[in-house]
Amino acid sequence: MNEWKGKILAEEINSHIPNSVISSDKESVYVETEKIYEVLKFLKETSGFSFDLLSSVTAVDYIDHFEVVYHLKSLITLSKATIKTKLGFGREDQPQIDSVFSLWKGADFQEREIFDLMGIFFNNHPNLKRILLWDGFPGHPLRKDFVTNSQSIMPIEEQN
Amino acid sequence: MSIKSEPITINLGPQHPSTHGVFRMRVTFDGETIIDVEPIFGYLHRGSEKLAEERTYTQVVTLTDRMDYVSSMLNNQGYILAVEKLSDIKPEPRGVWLRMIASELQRIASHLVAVGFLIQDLGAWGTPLTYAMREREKILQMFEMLCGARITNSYMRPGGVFMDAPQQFWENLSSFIDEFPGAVDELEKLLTSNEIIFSRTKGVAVLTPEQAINASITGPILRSTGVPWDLRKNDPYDYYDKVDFDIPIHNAGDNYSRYLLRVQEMRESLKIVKQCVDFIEPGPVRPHHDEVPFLIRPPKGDCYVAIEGSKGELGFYLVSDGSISPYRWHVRSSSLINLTLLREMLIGTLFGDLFVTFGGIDINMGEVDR
Amino acid sequence: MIGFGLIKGLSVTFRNLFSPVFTVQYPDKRVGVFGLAKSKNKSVFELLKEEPKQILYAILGLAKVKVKNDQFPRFRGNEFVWYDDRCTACASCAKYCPLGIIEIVTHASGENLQAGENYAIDKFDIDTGRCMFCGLCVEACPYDALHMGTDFERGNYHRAKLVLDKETLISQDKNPSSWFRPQFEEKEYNPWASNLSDYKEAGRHEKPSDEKIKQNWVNKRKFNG
Amino acid sequence: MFEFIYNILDFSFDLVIKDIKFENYILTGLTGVIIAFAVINGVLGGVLALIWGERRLLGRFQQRTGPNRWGPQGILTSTADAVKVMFKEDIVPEEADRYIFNVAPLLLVIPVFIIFSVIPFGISLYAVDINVSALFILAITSISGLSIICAAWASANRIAIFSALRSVAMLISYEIPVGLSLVGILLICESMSVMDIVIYQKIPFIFIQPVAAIVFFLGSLAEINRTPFDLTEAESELAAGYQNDYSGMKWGLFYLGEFAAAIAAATVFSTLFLGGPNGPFLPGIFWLTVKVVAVLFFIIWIRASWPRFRIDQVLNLAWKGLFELTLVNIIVTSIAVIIWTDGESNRLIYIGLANWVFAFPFVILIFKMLKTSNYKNTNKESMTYPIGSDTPKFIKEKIK
Repeated sequence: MNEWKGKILAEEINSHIPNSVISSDKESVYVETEKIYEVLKFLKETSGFSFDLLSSVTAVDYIDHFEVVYHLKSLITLSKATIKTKLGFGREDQPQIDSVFSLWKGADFQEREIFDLMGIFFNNHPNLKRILLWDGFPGHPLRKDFVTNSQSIMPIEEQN
Repeated sequence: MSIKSEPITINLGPQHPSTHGVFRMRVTFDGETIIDVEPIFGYLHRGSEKLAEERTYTQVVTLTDRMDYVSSMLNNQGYILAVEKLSDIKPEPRGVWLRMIASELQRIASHLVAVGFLIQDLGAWGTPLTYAMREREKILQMFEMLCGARITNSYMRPGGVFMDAPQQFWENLSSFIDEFPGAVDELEKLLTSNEIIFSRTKGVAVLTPEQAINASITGPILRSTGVPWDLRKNDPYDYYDKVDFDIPIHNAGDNYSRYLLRVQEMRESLKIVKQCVDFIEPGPVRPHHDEVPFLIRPPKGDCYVAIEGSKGELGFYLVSDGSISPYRWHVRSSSLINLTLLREMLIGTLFGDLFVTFGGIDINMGEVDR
Repeated sequence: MIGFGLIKGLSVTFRNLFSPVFTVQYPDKRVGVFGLAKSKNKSVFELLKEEPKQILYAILGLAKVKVKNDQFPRFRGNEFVWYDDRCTACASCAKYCPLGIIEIVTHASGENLQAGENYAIDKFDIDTGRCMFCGLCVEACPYDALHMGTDFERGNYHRAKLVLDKETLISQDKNPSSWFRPQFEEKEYNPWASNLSDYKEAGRHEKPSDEKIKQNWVNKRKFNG
Repeated sequence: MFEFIYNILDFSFDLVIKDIKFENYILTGLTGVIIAFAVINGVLGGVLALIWGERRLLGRFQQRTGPNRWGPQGILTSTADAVKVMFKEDIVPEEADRYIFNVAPLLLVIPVFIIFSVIPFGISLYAVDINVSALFILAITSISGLSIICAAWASANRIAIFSALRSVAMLISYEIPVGLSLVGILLICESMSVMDIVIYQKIPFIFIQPVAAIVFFLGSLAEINRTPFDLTEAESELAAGYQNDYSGMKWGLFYLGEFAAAIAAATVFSTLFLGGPNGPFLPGIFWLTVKVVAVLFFIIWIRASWPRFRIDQVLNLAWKGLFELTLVNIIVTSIAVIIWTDGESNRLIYIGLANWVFAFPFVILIFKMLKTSNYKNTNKESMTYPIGSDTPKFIKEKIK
């Protein structure tokens, strides 16, 4: 299986969708958050890329910003690539990004999981609600500022 | 004449005999026909990903055991591969062979559970399940010889496995290799040509390859739709490029082909185990403590490693900040993602097909909720 | 054709009706007259002479024989084996425990001042009620002082009783498991056959002689240059 | 049987007191009580033995030991269970209809015991001999469906309602083939009395009426909710179906009723098709027991080996398979009965031959027709997904 080098992929993306790539490193490409849907749509539907399998979507909290990571695989071209995007600088309350649900149905549960545990809001997701935790859970546990000891994990109505 | 009728909504689970754990579905029926399904997760959520952020890289191995508790060895393998890639550790060959033997045996055990419980969900009163469990028991005993535990193995360490296999293990393994094909034949004789199973699973919950790939479905379910996609072949890790095996595929994409595929994969796994036993050579099973210390401090960076688990692509995303514990540990759980199309698969089928389809998908709540 | 598969299935179950059972009865198993005699290494007639009541029980199917299923030597069991003579109170085990259930309290003992002062152990508690038997503490122990046990019958009605304290650890039977202890496997040691109460046998290394300690001491301080 | 006990009682009464008023009424009542007591306790003992036997046998089929702790070979296990069930807390759900909720278990148990009143345990060993007893058995068994729907509706549980609806659908469907399958026998014997049928069976009717035997056996499996037709309980789908909200002895009664029904079905089958108490040398009750145990073994064997049908397949089997088979059976048998009239020697053999030759092939034919599922089979022959058909762009450019 071939792995796309970050630099080559960044050039390819930038030549088709101008001003979409911020930077690239060895394996991954950093993309503008606003253009993530456009870039992923391009990567899915253009031959030569044809990333038809969304392997994994996940998010990381880097304290000053969040990072959403897309691991793409292609069964047609037998290759894989990593696309990243940084968002939520300055810890704004609800970081937002476009959902890729309409491209890959496999993003459904994974985006819900990120919303649940990391608190990143996915626009245009048809059923964006908590998946692993219950409605009304205080905070998003995978954020680094979620303090496990002091924060009660009981539902609010049961606390009193 | 028309009779006034209205749909009935039933809450199945989290306590239900055949939801394979604490899984809940809100199902709406029109008579016996399913018109809507809403899966609800989270009853076994233990926050493994958060827990890992406070544990060292070696301690996280114990958390992986508890994710998908019927295929712990595979979870160990995937996680260890991610750590090795992140911190650039070169594993010892004997350790890798042992890892492959253990994980292929675990795949057999996991598929035995899947087949057994699929037939149990069909209503067979425990007989195929006990026959499957009888064989699984032999594998679990071998695991106990290897690492002292049957389910929560914690067998693998960065750079190989924690200890070499004892002599007793090799003796048991060779007798298992001889006996297991007969046991699978017996199971197949009981089940494969059974007309009741045939009529209940054939053509139920059909998926097309496009649908499955679009929904990120991997593993036996994807292969049952006719796509020979197996990460052991397509993206080889460990020494899977050195062994010779086939990827069984089926074209129907229904529950029956999922059952048949699992049975065939068990045979293929046994083939791999046989070759591993031939290839393995004496030597150390893990690098010396000076090379790979107990406390690993991988360089800053991230990596994503995916292996072919028993239920599909099992991915581990690790982010390191140079300290002794992972900055972020994400598990791409195939059990959760394979449930994406549950609603589409079930709508239009009957109540009896609900749990059969569910058993055909073969999820494990420990991995769904993590 | 319909029906043949079903009949094939019936034939498989019918064949298994006469094959031996694979379940293991525990903690005791019911035996018949011959089984009882065999378990006591006597012939049926001897047994009839000595214990006719037992024979009657066996005929009624009430006779039982204790079964103790041996695990494999690496089995990670419930009671930990700890040799206080080997322990240096380094607390590696406590640090490596993923759950933090090992509690160690030490004080400076004032002994062996020349080689660096030893620590005396005030408290060594393992809360097995929360233990998940991963064995990492055993793997971490640099002096082979802590071993996994091989017992699994410690059911209890009180969580507090599941805590293994220092006195229990010292006084209880020592049947260490060979999990991460390759020296036991080399010796072909069987935890169910023998007891390892001597701390010298449990270790990977011989305790160095005074001469060797001295030599090490000198070597370490040798001037290089 | 009745006269025998009546006479003994009469004799012993006369020894103590003479000339009491309404002596024959009292004696009739007492005799009835004694017979009912004997039969019901016999069946109860049989149920306990069946529960134990079923668990042991299932264990052996699955290479397990089965229950073996209480008593020799665990024979007291079901007794211990019965005692435990009696002492369990009796819970009635808040929204349940209390009255019907309590009556439903009784409705299931009583009809099953009534069936045994018309079964001949020996050539002249029976409680009552009604001249329409075959019809009586068919009528009485239908009451169990009423009990199940009462239990489900009263417990106000949606899963239980599912179970009840399935049960009623199955009962309605299987009443007809089961009833019609007996027509062939009634035509041959020209009597509806079970006693007459037993006496007529020089050769067991399973050899003379093979199609009827198959239909009756499958139908009775469906009516007593056993595998492969155990859709009413369907543990993996409906948990326990209509018994979901029952606990304690009320649940125990359901359990008892089900197993007693299994014994009843086996008894009726062996009476009508296996010759009942007919047999050489030994008394009739022995032969009947042997036959009942054999049928029960077969039922348990099926339970250990086969999975369950889906509801549409069960109903299809009844309406599209068994119903037609019974019609074929009736036609063939009635023609045969007209040709070989009563009094002819070897009449049974000729009728049996006619059945085997003309009716039995239809079993294979109709089962073959049923094989097609109503689902669309989307079996694609060739692989459609173009895996590895393209190369990544960066490699393409490199090749250029």
